[in-house]
Amino acid sequence: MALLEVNNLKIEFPSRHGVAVAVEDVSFEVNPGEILGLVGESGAGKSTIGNAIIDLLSPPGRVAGGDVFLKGEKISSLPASRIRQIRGAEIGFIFQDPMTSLNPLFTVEEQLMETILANLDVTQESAKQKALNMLEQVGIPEPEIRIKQYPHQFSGGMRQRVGIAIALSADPALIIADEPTTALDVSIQDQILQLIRSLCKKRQVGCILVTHDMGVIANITDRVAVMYQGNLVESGTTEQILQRPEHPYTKSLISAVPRADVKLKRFPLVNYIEKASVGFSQIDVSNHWLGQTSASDVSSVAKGEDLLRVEHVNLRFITKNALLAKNRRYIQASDDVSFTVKKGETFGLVGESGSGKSTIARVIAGIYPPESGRIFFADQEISAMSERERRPIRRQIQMVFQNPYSSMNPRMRVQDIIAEPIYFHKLAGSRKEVEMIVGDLLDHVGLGRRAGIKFPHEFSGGQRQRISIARALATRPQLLICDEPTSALDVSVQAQILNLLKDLQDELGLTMLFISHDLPVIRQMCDRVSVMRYGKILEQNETEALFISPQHDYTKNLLALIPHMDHLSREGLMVQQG
Amino acid sequence: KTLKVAYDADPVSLDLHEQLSGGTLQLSHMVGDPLVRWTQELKFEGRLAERWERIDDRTMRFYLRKGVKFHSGNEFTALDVKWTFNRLRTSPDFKAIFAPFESAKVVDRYTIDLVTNKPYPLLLNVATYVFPLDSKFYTGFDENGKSKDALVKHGNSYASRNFSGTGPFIVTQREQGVKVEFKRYDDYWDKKSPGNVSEIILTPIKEDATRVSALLAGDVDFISPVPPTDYDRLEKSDKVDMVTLDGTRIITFQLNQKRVEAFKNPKVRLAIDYAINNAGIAKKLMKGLGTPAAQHSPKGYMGYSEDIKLRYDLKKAKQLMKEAGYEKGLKVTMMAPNNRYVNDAKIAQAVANMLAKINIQVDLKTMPKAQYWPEFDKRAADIMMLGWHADTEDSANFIEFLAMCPNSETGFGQYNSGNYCNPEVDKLVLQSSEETDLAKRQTLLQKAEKILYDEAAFIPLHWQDLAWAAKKNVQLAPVVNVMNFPYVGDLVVK
Amino acid sequence: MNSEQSLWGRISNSNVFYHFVRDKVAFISASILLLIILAAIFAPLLTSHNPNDLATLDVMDGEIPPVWTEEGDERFLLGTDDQGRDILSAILYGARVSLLIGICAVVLQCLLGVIIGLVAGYAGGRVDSLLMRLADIQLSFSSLMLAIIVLAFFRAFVGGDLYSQFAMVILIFVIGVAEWPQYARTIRACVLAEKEKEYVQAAQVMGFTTVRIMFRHILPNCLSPIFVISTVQIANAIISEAALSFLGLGMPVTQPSLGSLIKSGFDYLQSGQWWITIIPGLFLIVLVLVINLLGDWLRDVLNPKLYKG
Amino acid sequence: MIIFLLKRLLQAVVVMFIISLIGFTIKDSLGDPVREMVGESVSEEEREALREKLGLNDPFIVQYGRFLKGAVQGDLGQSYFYKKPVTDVILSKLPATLELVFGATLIIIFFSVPLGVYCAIKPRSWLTKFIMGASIVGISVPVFLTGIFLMFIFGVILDYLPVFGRGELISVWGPWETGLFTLDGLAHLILPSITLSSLMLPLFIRLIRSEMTEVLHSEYIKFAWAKGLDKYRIWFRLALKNTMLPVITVGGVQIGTMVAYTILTETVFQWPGMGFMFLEAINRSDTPLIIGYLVFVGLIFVITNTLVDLIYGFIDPTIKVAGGK
Ligand SMILES: Nc1ncnc2c1ncn2[C@@H]1O[C@H](COP(=O)(O)OP(=O)(O)OP(=O)(O)O)[C@@H](O)[C@H]1O
Ligand SMILES: Nc1ncnc2c1ncn2[C@@H]1O[C@H](COP(=O)(O)OP(=O)(O)OP(=O)(O)O)[C@@H](O)[C@H]1O
Ligand SMILES: [Mg+2]
Ligand SMILES: [Mg+2]
Repeated sequence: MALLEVNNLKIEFPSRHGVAVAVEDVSFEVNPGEILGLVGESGAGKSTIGNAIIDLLSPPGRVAGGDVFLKGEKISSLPASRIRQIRGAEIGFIFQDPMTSLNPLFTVEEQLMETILANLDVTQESAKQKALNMLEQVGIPEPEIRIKQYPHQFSGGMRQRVGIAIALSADPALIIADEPTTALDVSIQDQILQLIRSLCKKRQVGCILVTHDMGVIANITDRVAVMYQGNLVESGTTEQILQRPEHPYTKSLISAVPRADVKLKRFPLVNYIEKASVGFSQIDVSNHWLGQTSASDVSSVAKGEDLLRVEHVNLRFITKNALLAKNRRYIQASDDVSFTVKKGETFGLVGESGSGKSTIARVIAGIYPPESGRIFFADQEISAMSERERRPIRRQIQMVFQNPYSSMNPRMRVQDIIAEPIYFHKLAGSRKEVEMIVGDLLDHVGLGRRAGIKFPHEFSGGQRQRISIARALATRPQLLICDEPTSALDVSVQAQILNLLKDLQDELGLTMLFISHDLPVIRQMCDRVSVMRYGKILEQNETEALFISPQHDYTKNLLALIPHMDHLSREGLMVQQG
Repeated sequence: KTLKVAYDADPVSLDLHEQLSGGTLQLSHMVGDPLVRWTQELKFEGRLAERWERIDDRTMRFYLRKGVKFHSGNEFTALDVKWTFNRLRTSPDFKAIFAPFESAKVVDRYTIDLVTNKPYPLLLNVATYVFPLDSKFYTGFDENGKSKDALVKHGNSYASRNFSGTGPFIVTQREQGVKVEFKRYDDYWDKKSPGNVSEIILTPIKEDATRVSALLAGDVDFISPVPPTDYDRLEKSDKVDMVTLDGTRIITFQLNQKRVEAFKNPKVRLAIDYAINNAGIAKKLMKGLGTPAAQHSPKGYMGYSEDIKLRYDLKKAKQLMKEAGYEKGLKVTMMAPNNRYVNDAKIAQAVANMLAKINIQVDLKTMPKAQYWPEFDKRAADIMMLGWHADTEDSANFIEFLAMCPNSETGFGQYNSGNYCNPEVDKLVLQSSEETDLAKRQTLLQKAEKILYDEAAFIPLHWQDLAWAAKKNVQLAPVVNVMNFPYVGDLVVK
Repeated sequence: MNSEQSLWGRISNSNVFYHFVRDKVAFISASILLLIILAAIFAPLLTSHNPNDLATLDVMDGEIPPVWTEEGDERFLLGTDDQGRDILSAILYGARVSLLIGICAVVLQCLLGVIIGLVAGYAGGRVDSLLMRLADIQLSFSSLMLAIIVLAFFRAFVGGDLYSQFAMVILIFVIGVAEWPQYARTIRACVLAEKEKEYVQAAQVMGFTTVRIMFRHILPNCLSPIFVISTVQIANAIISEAALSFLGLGMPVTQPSLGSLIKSGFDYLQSGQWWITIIPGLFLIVLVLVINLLGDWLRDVLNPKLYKG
Repeated sequence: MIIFLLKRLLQAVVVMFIISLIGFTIKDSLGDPVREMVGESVSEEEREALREKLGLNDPFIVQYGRFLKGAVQGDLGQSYFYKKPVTDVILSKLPATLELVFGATLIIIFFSVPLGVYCAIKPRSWLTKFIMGASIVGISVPVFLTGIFLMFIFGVILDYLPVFGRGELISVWGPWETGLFTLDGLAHLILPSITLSSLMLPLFIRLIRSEMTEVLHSEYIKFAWAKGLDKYRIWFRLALKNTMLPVITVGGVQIGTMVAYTILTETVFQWPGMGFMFLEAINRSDTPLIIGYLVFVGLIFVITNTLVDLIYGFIDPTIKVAGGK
């Protein structure tokens, strides 16, 4: 008997503008001990299916048809009390967005413990032990100290791991993991995936793993289901799907996987677009609004010269406050970090989760003031400026946040979110022009103009990430800080977006600071790369040089762990070599 | 028996000489005895003075009761009366009442003479204010080294906290503004008094509705005052009895002739008097708890005359306005307190409405008394409300304060915000205060009242009636009086 | 999405309007509110006499019960108060004053409170301490004391005679100023929590001005407590106005507001003349009820997550 | 934390200083205290003499200087009416008010939390509609009216409960007398507490409901459901904690307000607390008491707000309490 059986599931989101069908006629099953990989286009309805299984669709959403069976019991339309028993204990769920799924007011320990105590019959003491154990297993360093902290004190990847720890802590029979490793570096990703895998094999746990990472699919899943625009277009064993894809979408998807082995000029594009509802168009930057410069731009820096200089930046976070200075405990999130970014280049930052990448990005963006050290932008020391002096420069340094959802005002429509900086910095002449630009940007990130009237919570994880990118581009920045800009995107959309960035860079000399865990992407995108660990920069080099001959042991280790995709078929696929 | 009493306020001090107010007098009659006191018929009744006789036209001799003991155990003698009398004359509040007196002369242990400067007809009236205090008790120094007899208005003096008098009750506990507890004095001299209340708990309850509820809920036995709005309800209730007496406090409006030219014209004043339906106000707003008035003096007072009739005639009022040349009307301001007299603000409003009918537009402002008095002193509005009760229970007092020509030296007309001034009235009143022949005095005062009436010197509304309510078993009627100090000592509770 | 839409087009296309037309409760509440407002505005046309025209009042008509009771009088549909004022007319005329004062005062409170709260919460540090201590001082001087202060100043600088002309403005000012700390503290707390969130940081990175971040980004996320407090405050303001009139600071006593009408009836409540308080009281309750219902509804509509579709 | 408290203390002193200054500037508009001390027939000269004696005719600076000198030693002057030091009077009235506020707060907490939460989790049930409707009635009925009504029903008609005063008290410590430990005292507390809470309770119910509604739609609550937690735990522990943040702030101000001026309730029930005292003081123009009281209330507000800030910082870890960075 299958552990989970989904039959003809149909899910709708009704709204005043009509009913949006998010999932249509989807059926699949998961057997005990099996890992089912769910891949597909961003916004295809993967997360929605997961939510529907545990009956937690967010409000207007409703299951319009189909059934779900768990161990033979029909769990769709169960009474609330019974489904509550199933959640946690039977089905462990890892949400896609780690930032917002942890309660900000409770410590990690409380959130772990309550899950264990609610679902398992154990004592307080052993629950505590188990909680610690779980944190350790997901690779959080110093779990005894960390467990007492609050979510906001964790880095993106660490929060994601806490989410995983919580979902696994109650020994569920089925795990639904919605992109569980997007914010994790390869070594930790590997550790987590092994953990899940061993759970599946040892305890016959079933698992649905939603991911965009073909490497992950290739390495740990048993079977794969491919989704496209709300439909399940293809499913089969991993090997079958990866090597002999049948559906054109699957084929193009696989062809777009970025390569870790050679650097290409542009990302290969997927040209399978079934309904062509949302058209990606390559932009002609010279005529495009994005290509125009406004008067206030810093144009003094010539291509190839230093645009950004980070000198000896230090930043500590207090982890334990105390009256006396000597009793306080800190985390050195940024330890004497120095680097420069030249105009027109892409500078990569890689490193362990929690190593301080986001922190340094935030320091540059002016969210955290550095404790010591200086930052120069176009030879102006921005770290020493007052807020007022700094404001005109801010527009030119934009950031794509690691957590797109929490970085968007939940009460604003997407079109307003994107239009606001344009209005504010007076980058367009008329209201009409602004609306045109916004629509255009939405098109470029593959959402379509109609998305503008929706609110952030109505989007899928990947869609939000694209909104975030569109917003960052709307100010026509000189320097774009991308903190995991494509972690939630499927490879095809990812390719589109990254190509867009590349175009902008080629034509306009856009400079980028690119943070990512995805080493193939780094290899494709960056000119130079720094490797970070424990707040320090370990190594810094030209990308190719670094990939070919890494110096530091940590770097070597990292590169070795890139999932292998040798068995990935590339033949007969439409690959555009730029 | 324990009697729980709820008044609207509690006495401000245990020092009977500190403030001349209803609260103090109510307390005085509980803890002390005057030389003489008023009966319900406004006659005099001897208390600590067994009898009295007039020695000459300036001297009255009082024969004091023997064997009376103060609460402290000290014996009561003429020396105490003299001491008390002298202390009263230093009290800022009482000194004015005692101004006509020259001295108190002790004749012997139980006899004392009170001597006035000039012949003074109201000597006995004033004697009702003499509640002899225990002079020995107040001699010496208190723990703070202050003299025990110090009379301090605002300080924590010995006398304001400790008391020794001859009255039926002893204060056992007192928390300012919260409650006062009394116990009957075992050695009280008046063995004939039928009073059988052994303990009193007096609680001030400011809020009318609460006071009434407390009585109806049985939490207290006896309340005063009774708000007119609840009059009907209490009257009908089978749990409580109401006692009402025609009051002596007159409510008036004064028309300021200095501020408004038109008010100098007696016709305008008359018109206003004609326009106001006092009887209506007394009936509707006061629920009958007011006696419509056309003069200062209530019935029973010397200046009261039957011939002075109420005036109300709208047509005539309009006619008078026309004659005076004001048929187009007037715009005036009016001020009234809203927590001083019974229904004060409502009355003022009703009056304003009535004046509108003769085209006098009134801009009315009401305010709490704390704000009102300074405004009154400034004469801040064209028409001001004033209520008055004669401390001496005598007609002349009304006129001296309210209707004589204002004179800052003599102090006459201190409350005459209308600035009405008629030397003839002044003369009559001054004459009356030295006239010991009561019949002659009556003519003088009645004449003065008549002039005021004819000239509409002020606008009288009504005398505020007094009302008490108590549980059925409390026999209230015999002990209350128009001065509003029930003789609780004589109260019988069944 | 035509940018050249007319104003009406934009309104009728907006979410608020869309939900409004479909929400029965909101629609009915709004209709009642509109009705009340219209009735207040057109009171002279709807009533037989003007209760503010003193010449039409007669004490002898006082305390007549509503027509449906035994002693009722046809002239006075809802009875009369102690002065002989027709309750119905008095309610309509009084509602004018009360609505104006209630709404304006709350708007003022809200404005002051929101600005101060936003600044305090967002700026933090000294500014925060200063503003919050200012709030403490203001709280200590309740509307009662504030009214006395303002009145004293008014008398000193303008003269007491003009008071009745400015009574309305002064009242709005007093009630409006006295209660801003309520809002300020609530907003401040909300801002403290919100400003740590990433969307605010994102707005900072965009280079927006502080003012814009405060009003455009943080404020909309703090709306829900503001709505709750506001609806309560309107009722409060209407009652406060009546309380102040006791101090001689309200509207002229000869022009009763809804609040003072209710208050004047307190004395009569126990003694059987219930209508003087109860009828205007019911009117007030209905008024506050519909304002509250509208407030609740608006709050839900402004929260995109609660859209029912 | 200690630095934070010290700072607040300092601020409190400044606040009190400013309040006293304002109080002094306006005290002449509060009426004439001498008027209240003497009978009505007392002459103008006598009053003037008394005013002189009380130092009321001195220039502002002299009077204020005198006040400050005393204030530094903790002496805020003498109440004209109580004839006792202002501080003593206020302290003796404080217990009554605190008990009343305590009673009302208990009622508010015990009812607003479950009712508010209920309304948030069952937005469509008829009970919710009833509660919300009733709360509006509660908001718009003036306290005074509620008081009279309760008094009428429970005191007069049913005769269950006493309608005024504090009843039997027992002395606990120093000036602290309490009615909390006697049956009679408790009975006296019931009606005033209900009356006092009648305005705040609806406010809290509504506030809790509206905040909770927002919280319930957040991702972390969704995640909490996914974790398989008990529903009561989610509602009453997780969501409620997030809900409480704004509620605590409003609550802090409201409770401060209650301590400061429970005027109406205390007046109706003749409750000998500070609000009643204050109103009487205003009626009597007892200016030293009024100023002393205002200064004291300023202190109360600083204290409650400090507490609120502390609790807030305690609950919300992302907020750093100012001063302890
Ligand atoms: N609350 C909502 N209201 C309206 N539409 C929604 C809502 N939530 C999701 N959708 C829509 O449903 C579709 C499926 O979303 P879902 O989150 O399942 O995508 P996904 O496959 O998980 O994508 P991603 O890989 O980007 O996370 C999307 O088009 C999204 O816009
Ligand atoms: N507000 C904060 N308070 C305390 N500690 C923090 C805070 N923000 C980050 N940290 C800590 O600083 C360290 C670096 O965090 P950062 O977010 O920069 O990591 P990262 O490199 O971006 O990791 P990831 O790839 O997982 O996002 C982590 O140990 C994190 O716990
Ligand atoms: Mg998703
Ligand atoms: Mg990060």
